[in-house]
Amino acid sequence: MTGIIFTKVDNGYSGALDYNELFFYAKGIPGVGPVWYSTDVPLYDKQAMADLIKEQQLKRIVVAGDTPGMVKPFLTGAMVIAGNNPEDVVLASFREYGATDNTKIDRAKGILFCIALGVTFAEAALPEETDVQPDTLVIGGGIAGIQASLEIANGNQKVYLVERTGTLGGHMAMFDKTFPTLDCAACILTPKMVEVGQHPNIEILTYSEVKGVTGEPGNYKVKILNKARRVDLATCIGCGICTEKCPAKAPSEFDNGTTLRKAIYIPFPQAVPNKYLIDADSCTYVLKGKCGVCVKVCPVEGCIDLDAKDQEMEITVGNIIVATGFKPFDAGKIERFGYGKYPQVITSLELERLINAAGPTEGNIHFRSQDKKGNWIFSVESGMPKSFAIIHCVGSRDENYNKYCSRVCCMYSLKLAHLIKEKLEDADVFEYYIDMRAFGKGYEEFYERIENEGIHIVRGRTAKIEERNGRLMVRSEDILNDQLIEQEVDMVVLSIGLEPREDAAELAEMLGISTEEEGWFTEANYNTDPVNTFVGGITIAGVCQGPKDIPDAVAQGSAAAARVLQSIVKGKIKKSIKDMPLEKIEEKAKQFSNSMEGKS
Amino acid sequence: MKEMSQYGMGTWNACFHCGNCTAVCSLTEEGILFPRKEIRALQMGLEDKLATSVEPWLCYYCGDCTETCPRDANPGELMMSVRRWLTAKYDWTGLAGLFYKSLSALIIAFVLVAIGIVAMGFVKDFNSEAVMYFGHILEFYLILTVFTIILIPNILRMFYFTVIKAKVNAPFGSYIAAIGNLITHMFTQVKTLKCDKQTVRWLEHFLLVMGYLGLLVITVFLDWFGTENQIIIYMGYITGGLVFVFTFLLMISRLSKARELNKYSQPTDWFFIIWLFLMGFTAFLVRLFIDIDLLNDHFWIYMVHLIVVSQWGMLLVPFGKWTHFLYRSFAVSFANLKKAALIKKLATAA
Amino acid sequence: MSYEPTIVAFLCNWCSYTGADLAGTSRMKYASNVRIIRVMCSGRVDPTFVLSAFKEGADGVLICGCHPGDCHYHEGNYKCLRRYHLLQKYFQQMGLDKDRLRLEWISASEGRQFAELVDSYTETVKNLGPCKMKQVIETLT
Amino acid sequence: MEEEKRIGVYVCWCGTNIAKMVDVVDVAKEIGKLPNVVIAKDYKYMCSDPGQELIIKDIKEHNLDRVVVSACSPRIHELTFRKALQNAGLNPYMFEMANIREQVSWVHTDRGEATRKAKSLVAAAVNRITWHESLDKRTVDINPATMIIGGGIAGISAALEIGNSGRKIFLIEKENKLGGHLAGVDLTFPYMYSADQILKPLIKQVTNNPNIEVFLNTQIDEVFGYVGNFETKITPGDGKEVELKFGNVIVASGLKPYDPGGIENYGYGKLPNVITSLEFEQMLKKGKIVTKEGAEPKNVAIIHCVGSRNKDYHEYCSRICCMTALKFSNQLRSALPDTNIFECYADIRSFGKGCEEFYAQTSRKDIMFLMFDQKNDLPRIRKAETMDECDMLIEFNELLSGEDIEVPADMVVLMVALEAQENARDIAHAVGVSMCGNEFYIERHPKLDPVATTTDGVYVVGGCQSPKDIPDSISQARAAAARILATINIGQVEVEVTTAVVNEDICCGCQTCVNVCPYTAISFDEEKGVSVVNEVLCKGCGTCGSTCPTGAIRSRHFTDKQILSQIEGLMSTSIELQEV
Repeated sequence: MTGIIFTKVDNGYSGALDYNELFFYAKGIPGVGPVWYSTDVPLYDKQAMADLIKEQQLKRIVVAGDTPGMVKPFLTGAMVIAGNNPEDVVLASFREYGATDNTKIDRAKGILFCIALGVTFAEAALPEETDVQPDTLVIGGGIAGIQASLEIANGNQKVYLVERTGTLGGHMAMFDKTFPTLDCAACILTPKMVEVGQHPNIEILTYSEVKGVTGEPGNYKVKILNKARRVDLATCIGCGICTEKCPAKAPSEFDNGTTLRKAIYIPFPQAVPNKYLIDADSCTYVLKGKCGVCVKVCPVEGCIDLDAKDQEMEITVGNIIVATGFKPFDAGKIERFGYGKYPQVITSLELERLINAAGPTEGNIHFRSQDKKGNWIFSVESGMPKSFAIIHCVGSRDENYNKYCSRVCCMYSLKLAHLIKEKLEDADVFEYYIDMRAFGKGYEEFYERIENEGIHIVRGRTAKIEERNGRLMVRSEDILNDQLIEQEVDMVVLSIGLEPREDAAELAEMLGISTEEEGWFTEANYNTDPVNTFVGGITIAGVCQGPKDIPDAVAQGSAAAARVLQSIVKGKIKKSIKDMPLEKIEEKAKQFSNSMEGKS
Repeated sequence: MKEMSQYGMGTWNACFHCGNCTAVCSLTEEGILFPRKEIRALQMGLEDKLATSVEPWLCYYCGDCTETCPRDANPGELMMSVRRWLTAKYDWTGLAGLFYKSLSALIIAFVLVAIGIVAMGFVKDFNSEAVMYFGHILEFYLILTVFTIILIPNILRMFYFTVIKAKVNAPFGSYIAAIGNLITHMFTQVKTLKCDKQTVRWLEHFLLVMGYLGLLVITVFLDWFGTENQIIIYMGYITGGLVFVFTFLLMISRLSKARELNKYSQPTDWFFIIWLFLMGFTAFLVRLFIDIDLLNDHFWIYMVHLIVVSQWGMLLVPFGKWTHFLYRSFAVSFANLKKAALIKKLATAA
Repeated sequence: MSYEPTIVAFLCNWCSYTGADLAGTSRMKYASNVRIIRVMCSGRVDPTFVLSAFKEGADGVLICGCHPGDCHYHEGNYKCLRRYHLLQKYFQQMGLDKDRLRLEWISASEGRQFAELVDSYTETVKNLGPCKMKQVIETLT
Repeated sequence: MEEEKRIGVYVCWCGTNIAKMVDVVDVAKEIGKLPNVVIAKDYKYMCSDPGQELIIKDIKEHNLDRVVVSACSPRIHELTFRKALQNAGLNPYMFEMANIREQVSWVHTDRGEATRKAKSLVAAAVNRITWHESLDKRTVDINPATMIIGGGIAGISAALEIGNSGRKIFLIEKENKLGGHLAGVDLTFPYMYSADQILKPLIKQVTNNPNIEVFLNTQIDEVFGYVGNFETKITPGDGKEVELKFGNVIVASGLKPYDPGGIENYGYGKLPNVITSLEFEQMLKKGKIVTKEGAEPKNVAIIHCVGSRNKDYHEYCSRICCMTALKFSNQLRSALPDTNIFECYADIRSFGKGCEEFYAQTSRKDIMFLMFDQKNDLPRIRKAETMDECDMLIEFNELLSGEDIEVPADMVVLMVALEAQENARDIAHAVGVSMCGNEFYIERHPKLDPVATTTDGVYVVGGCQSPKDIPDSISQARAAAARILATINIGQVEVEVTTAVVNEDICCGCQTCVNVCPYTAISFDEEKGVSVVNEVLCKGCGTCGSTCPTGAIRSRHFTDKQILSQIEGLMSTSIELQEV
């Protein structure tokens, strides 16, 4: 006989599933004997539990709950004492298959049913196959999206690559060097961007957004908004005269606001497509109705159309890969660090741009200063700092902000420390960390190397930054040396964490995929299906699924492409697990279970 | 470790030792690091290290550490719990520990004192003059006894733990300086000012302490209830008023739980505030009744006052939170000794 | 100005050239006397390449290949080792110092080792002084 | 017969990367004076779109027939520029790169010296390219079958990904069952899912899939052929030899646990209750956590970084042990609620999705976290005295408190490092992938091509390229599958053309080349009395070329003439410049 134990309270993971309903459902599953809540059984007394198992003549125990594995070791122990096989304690983890809230109670029931019958949910909930449209949509033109697009395009299949901003490249294009090999980000990324740009199978839709998705797996109709670029991609020759003459300025997005750009601009010199665009929010003509200098100076007639309107298009695709990436944590949220208050407190992303040869200071680190109009920017005119503090875990690993670890900050902080030393040999660099997470290939060795470069690496989270003697005072405890540190430095670098994009929830809703509590997209199975979702034909790749470094994001980009290519090679695609009715799952589980019994 | 949870809330297990609390605290300085080290000692069960540390007394519970703790480990409350534990540790009678751990023991003690006072009143036929005279004497001797038998030995024990047992080797001169700042701190608690955004709190606190001490002097030594001296009478009203008004404000803030530090309160903390309030309030009423000639008809009010004062003097002062103020003032001095010792050590090392 | 020798280095594409690239990406500084020629495998280094380098005026020749057992083409580096020994004997006969030719194994991850090798070998060749081979040939012809 | 050669030279600034240390303008000016050089320019970013367009425009305008780009390492951008040449209608092999970034601007500190060296390198490239010849890419048909080495979770995932598209898979496993290390795991972190319930259905899918052929107890000795057309002979457990033909190879051979016997401090092998993480995992699986004496341990210590992050053992971090250790603590707390648990760690690396939360949760379960110095001061385990009321004592300096402590333990779990498989070197040789010092396989590019290798058609995924957890291994496995599916979908692949070729007129028939070829690509034509190169098997190492006594063998694109003139260019300029 099989017994079911529900573990309702699950160590902080809250599940809003209606356990009472599941409890009564469980009683009706064939072959199931007693059903308990974990509070009804002696969960802290193994002998008593074993006696109960014997008394009820249980041969199998299903532990059900959000993450029931937490109590499994106790029950395996009890089973052994009762003289049973420890492998007969099985888990019905609702979270494992995404049944995290009550709207998915049918899926939770399906999971229970399958496990109780000795079938895994993944086997029984195998959706039917249907025809697939050969084209693919990739949302997001960062490194993960680029990689996915190239994989598919190199397999001779058409890809639409939609990118919100005016250029491909995403965050990686902003970085100076990449850890741990220190090869420059642009050197390795731009060839890929160019390859995408030139690929006959890839249609790039920059400055565009996905506005609506209808249809079903294998055949999605996607509505795409092409925001008015106001510069004609086909005829723009990229001469740059317009930018030179344009009178309006705004903070440069690509440079993270470290400098200003014109209203008509090219995001960065190696942008793909390498064509100009007009930012409607800062263009004098758009705002005030007069100016038009760019049109006058443009050597190509009709290239610039200041009155261009947004346009919509619709495409039909079989698969969609979501690779929308992340947004950096807003350092201003942590008041104690004084970002926004003290000009010399900067974010890691700002420093990346400063160090970058193509950045606002030509690769040198200068103080932030005010220009004539009062904008706080970085320019070569101000002085250079001589001492730096780099603060890890800003906004990450913190119950008050984001609980999760952002995975890349330790390594990029070490990298930044090295780059500062490279630029300013005599600079003092202090790193304040909690745990040094140098886990990847060659990372630990890199950490070792940085330690030997004369960088002061302090174990202790910085608590506050204050102004003192015109410099910045960083207060931390140096735990390993039992000291309190009040370090005065010229510049503080905040290693900000990664956050889901603001519009992630909206996109998830549009696509019908789920998100985690913190907003990352949820994969179909944490372990075995890291890029699929519960919706057929929709895969996720890169940081939008959770923080990741470049190699891992690239691997996921390719992995997402694998599932797409698989469906194209085969000509068939699986429908959504999400849409499988409970009866169907029950029916399949019964079939499987019977066939297994038949065999044995 | 497990014992500590009886002295307060215990989420300190969650601490992953980032050092944020130590660094965010405005009172820490080189050589005097807390609360992370206290958390560590506690997690590891290093009882001796904890018992000999003076640092817990230096914390004024401004709540910054708890507010900014990335793990919700609540270091501020931990420090409070350690202080309670230390109070018990210093107390040679063992009653302090008993009262902290067992609410019922505390209530029983309160009831016993109340019964004693009522019994005394019964013996004196509830004659107002006799009872008031007795009360006055009682107050006087109570203070004397509590100080000589309980508080002074306990302070000496504290000195033994934190200075002698901790092997603090301070130069002699620093002992004299320590006595100096002991006095300033005892009355002003001026260190609180160092805590960020704490000026208002310090002022409240300062006025309350002044009120309390003034009331003490005026009732016990200047015989407020018996005197005809107008100045003393008005002073009495002012100090009594200060005490109950500010305790009232304190209570409101605790109830509204506006400030981080007030989020968690132990029962003994409540007793402390309520009794302080009652003391001020009843004293105020007693004198008011005397002045408007109502006391004879409402003699019970004095009985209540006496009960409150006795409970305060016999239980809360020697075994309760009152001692925290005393220990804290001494701790500041002892900490200075430690600092002096550290400087001496560094000097000899150099 | 002190004498600065010129060193020609033959690096195999898979290990040593990658190692030298790593020294570059890691910004490890080394002597600028070395000039690198890329070959697919150290086994491709024909003795005539070495001799011709001296003929053209090199003061030293460095050959780097994968560590024994790591050759991308299984055993090209062993072939190179044999030729190296042969060349050394030949050098003796010609009256050239055998230190003017050096064979070292540098793997793709040994950027630091490569930088150190270049520095130390430059020092060695510096101590040997200029190689007269080019002048000798020129005077002879 | 000397036809006119028209060379274009481009010197890249690479932003300031090159321009800072090398006077690029001067280099271009000087090189422009060399014979055959029609045009010499400098430009900010040659690799960028406009940079490439500049070359294409010049080729057309100036009728260039050869292009030298002096920029970064050819390992990074040779392909980029070859493509640009192709777009301009030029043969991609009429191209040469001079590496003045990795070999000059990044490694030297004197601007004059660096500029001089850059000039000589560019001059050498110009000399060399004069002798370049057009080579034509050839395509070969792809055999749609794939061989996967390793039946762990990565191998299984890759097999299913490709197999489910209907293509043939040969799955080779050296043990007698599929599943790898995951088969020995009880629960997976951080959500405590059952490893069995994850793995068993996947294995079932593999065995039920008619496209996937599994060979157990099988090792790979040697693989012949090239991308699209590999073949090998294997001898599975039953002793019958099987010949396999396939177009691509995925190496997913995984890792093995480190043997902690070598660390004296821990007394593994001497103290019976010191066990490895794998042994402990077995206990958890069997539901019986007992010491060798058969009692439930009252104190369990878990020691992190055993064999990792220490110069004496492995310098690298093994990536999954921290989370596994935290998982153990949770499982122990559930199985033995009253046991004291000590985690002795160096840094907690809980970086994955849900992992930091798991750490936070674990730390609230009455587990004592103690920090030690994994680099210089490893804990020492010794047998306890009777009065200590425990089996062993672990001594070390606890860093967070600064105290020297003794931790009581009845059982010590060593979180052992993960290291390359014993046969890693053999497999590397068989399929032709490179290894780094730790014997992990080297990917083509750590960031941009994390699963391909320098050998076309061979991919490395999962633990065999460095330690990885389950989701990361699976992502990689699928990434390789994507690449293979794409090539299968096209059906053809281009192969390298820089092979050796025999000039039959000069060949004396000595057959020295036949003996030195590692790929048996050269055979002897008895009839003609000359050697013949099988260009499909030849991988272009050039060893034959340098062995041939008559110079009959030419290594295409690395001909004697090309290299000798490169040397000449290198020297002439450098001496000339030195004299100035």
